Amino acid sequence: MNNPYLPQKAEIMEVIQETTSDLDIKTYRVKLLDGGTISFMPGQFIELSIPGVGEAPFGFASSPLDTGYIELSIKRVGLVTEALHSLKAGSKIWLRGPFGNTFPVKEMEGSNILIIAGGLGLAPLRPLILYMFDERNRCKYGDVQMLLAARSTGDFIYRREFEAWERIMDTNIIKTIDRPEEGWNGKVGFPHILVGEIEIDIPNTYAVLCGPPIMIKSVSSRLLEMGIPKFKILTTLEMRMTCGVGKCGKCNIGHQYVCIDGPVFSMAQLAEMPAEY
Amino acid sequence: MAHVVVPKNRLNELLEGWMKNYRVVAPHRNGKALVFEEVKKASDVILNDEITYKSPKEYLFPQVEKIMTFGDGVEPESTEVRKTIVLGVKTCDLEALKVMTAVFTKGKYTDTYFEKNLNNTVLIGLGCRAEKPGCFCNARGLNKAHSQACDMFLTDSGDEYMAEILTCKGEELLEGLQLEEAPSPAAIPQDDNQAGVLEIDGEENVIFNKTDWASISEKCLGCGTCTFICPTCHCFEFKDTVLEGVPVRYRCWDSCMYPKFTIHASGHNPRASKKERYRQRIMHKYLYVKQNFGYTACTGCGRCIRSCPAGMNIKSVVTEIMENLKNS
Amino acid sequence: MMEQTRRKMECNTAWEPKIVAFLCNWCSYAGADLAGTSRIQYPPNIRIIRLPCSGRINPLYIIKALVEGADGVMVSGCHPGDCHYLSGNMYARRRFTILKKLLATAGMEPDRVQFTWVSASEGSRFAAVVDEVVGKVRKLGPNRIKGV
Amino acid sequence: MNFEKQRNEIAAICNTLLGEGRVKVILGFTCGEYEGNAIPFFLRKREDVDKLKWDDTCTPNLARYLMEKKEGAAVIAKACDARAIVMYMAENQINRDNVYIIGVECEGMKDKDGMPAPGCRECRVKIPPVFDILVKNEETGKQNNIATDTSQNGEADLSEKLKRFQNEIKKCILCYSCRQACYGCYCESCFMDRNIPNWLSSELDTGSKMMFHLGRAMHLAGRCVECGACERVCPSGVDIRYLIKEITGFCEELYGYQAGVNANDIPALLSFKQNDREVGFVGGEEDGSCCGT
Repeated sequence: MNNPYLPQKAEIMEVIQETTSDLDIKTYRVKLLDGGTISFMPGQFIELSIPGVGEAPFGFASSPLDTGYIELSIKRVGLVTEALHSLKAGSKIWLRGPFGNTFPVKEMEGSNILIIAGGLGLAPLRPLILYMFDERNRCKYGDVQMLLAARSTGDFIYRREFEAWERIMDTNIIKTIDRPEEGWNGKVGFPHILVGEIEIDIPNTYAVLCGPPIMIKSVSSRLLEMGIPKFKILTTLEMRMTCGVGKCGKCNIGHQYVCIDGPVFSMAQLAEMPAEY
Repeated sequence: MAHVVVPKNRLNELLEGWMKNYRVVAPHRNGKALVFEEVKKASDVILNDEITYKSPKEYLFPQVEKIMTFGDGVEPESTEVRKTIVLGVKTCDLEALKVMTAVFTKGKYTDTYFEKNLNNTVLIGLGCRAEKPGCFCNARGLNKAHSQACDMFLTDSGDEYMAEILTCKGEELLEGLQLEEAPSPAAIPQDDNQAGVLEIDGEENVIFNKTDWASISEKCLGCGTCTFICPTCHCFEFKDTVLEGVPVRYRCWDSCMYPKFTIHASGHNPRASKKERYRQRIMHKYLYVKQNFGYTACTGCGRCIRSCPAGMNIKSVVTEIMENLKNS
Repeated sequence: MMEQTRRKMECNTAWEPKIVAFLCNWCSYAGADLAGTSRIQYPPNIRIIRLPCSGRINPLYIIKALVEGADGVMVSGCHPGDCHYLSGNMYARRRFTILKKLLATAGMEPDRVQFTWVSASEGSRFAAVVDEVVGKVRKLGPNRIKGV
Repeated sequence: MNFEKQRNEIAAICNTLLGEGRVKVILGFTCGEYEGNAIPFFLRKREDVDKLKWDDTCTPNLARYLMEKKEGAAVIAKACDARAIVMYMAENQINRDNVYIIGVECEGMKDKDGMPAPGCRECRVKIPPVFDILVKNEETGKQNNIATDTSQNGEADLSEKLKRFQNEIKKCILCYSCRQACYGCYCESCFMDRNIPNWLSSELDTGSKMMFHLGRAMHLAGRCVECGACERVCPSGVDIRYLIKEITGFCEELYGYQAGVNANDIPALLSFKQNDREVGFVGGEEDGSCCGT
């Protein structure tokens, strides 16, 4: 029997500083030391350990099609992330996973995609974006529109990639920040308001959103008002997932465990679950 | 399988034989309290109708268990596989272990640590005669006189125990003892007064939203005693530490009654007050486990009722919930 | 693992006490500094942790050090009346007195925990105190509060 | 006994309080469903006044619930509950004007076996030190008797003390029920629950239990009102109260502070005197009886 709690040793290949603001977010590119690969699909997460410190769950942030490495974008916020942020390229960490369900990439084929992300919420959606933008897959999806929000210009993650993403055909990126800033030529304002300005082919669109709980709540109710059906609004939830395998009893919402039944849920599913997240 | 007769005056001989090859865990008097502990002398074993204040779950799911050591690679802690006999387990605890076994071994993933402990444990059940104050296994529909969720089940019949051998592990224990076989009883021992089955029968969302959890949990002190002594509570947390320079990971019991149980690193807590935490405890026991594994995770052992410092009573809480549901 | 360590300790005839010293920044740490710059010899068994004030030394630090296996703990601050923050050491004095009583009630040898006052000018006193503390702890042998 | 008489008096007071709308809730006792023991009760309606219970099983310390109900509450307070309230006032946790205290003179409660409950065995204070109205016990009419406890273990030698401590620790299952039931453990986040810094011992079992009990005892030094809740609620029968009792007694001896008597006294460890004794300090005074070598 496989022991689901045993992690594998991995090495940090590269550390990329994402933000220039006080929100300290770094992207870690890591690979398994034994040469093995971690194959995953968009939406899944992994448990990262730092020996003697602890373990915490993180969503994948890299393309599932890049098999040589994985990337994780991590904000410095707690015990494990604090320790992680002091590590440099060449340091060893431990990984176990992947865990959880995935975005329904097959069902989403043929539809337009609306991505709405707030701050670090873009990280768990990046695998989906990169998956769709892969040349083998791009033709399977319709227009890709993105509404990317951050508190300020310095808070955007993956800024370096936006230009390349915009060049991909039928792709449109709208960037917004909370307050006006000098030299900013994008939008200013919150996503639940701006989403109304986007031209959406309602019957033919999947909306995928991730961000702070308040953003998920406000944007999803706006999208429902606009007429997007519940089952086509997808989000990914965060919980304190200790074990990742549905045993430890911490991440349940009703009888569903975010670690095995989630983290990706549609608004149709969430509407039937107790509101405890 | 077979039934044999174990005369009570041969019990000590049996126990001493087992102690040579097994760690024998049995009810034992420690001060005033009766607890499941490793016993070294046959005379220390107390087989009576009392219920231990803690359940024997800690021998399958220890309160603190080292699960791995970090070195060049990660080594799973090879917990010395000690063959263990847990003797004198009452029906409520056996049924509870059934629930725990389902949680840990069913589904996509298997908890290998629990499984290993389970495989190395021989469970010997013991029939229970009377409900103690606080007990409500009858109301939960259990037959306290008999259970097959073990390797061997003992029924006290005066000068002897009737032993029902249920598995090979149980059979092994009696090998070469030349015990008299007994004819299979015509009927399994029955409880005379089985009442209806106390369940929460309703839709998850309705119970969640329509119950006045704030007033139900008002008295609760949030101490977590109920979860620690409960035979079905199985939530845990990993704790990492450095022992003698070596990083190790432990698995420790955790309790849904603690505020830190669900707190995120960001400070957001989905179950921030005791109302939510108490709701989780009741709903987890009576609804969530039932939906996921088919068992209600409460066997009516009454431990939480007897030990609660604030006099919370899960039986009346469940009854109250059902009455509210009927009236609304 | 614990058992092994103990055996290691017992076999090792050259057991040396490990003592954690919590020193206030303004007097005792400066006193230790002076002892150093004046080349006054004192036993190397102490590991110094500097804190702003003896009033900032949480009794939990001391308990934790002992539970984690320190053989002794030494705490030193400014002399009463000389506290940089006026009264930090006065509160600390009551706390430490009570803590010492608590540890004794729990069965811990009182000599493992030593409190004292050393000023910035008392380099030689610092060395003498360390000498005394190390001597007392050495006499007691390894810390066995956990019974291992 | 005149429990019945006291109960009727309490009920009449509650009736008036609720009738006049002076309080929203009264913290009292009612009959538990298990073995008829008294359990906490939140009385809100006049028609429920009959459910109030007052007898020798009313052991729970109700002061603890005041931390959740800081306004518009009345509390039926035995001496120990009232002493806890005094400490809440001394520590600026509650405002005296927002709580109505129905003091009840108490002769001590019984445990499940009919023996004096923990805390009651050596109780020195029968009359609540603070109250708005007092329900007397006419049969005895005793005065508060500030006699010193004789059951101290100062004579036992160190190894016996260590053994006793280790024995108690062995029984502990770290469920924290003592902490949760204690009036004095009201920290928003207990040191044991913190991640940063992590106070758990690297040796999780015995070490962490020692950390918890010694740390908690230290936090209660000079604050314990001897209600016995910690010992009473422990499912494993751990008695760690003797540690707290010892240092609380020591606080009284050294600093003349008795917890839960006068809300205007500053708790022992929150104040100091220039000439405080330095018992057991290097170069300080040696105290042969308790701290010396």
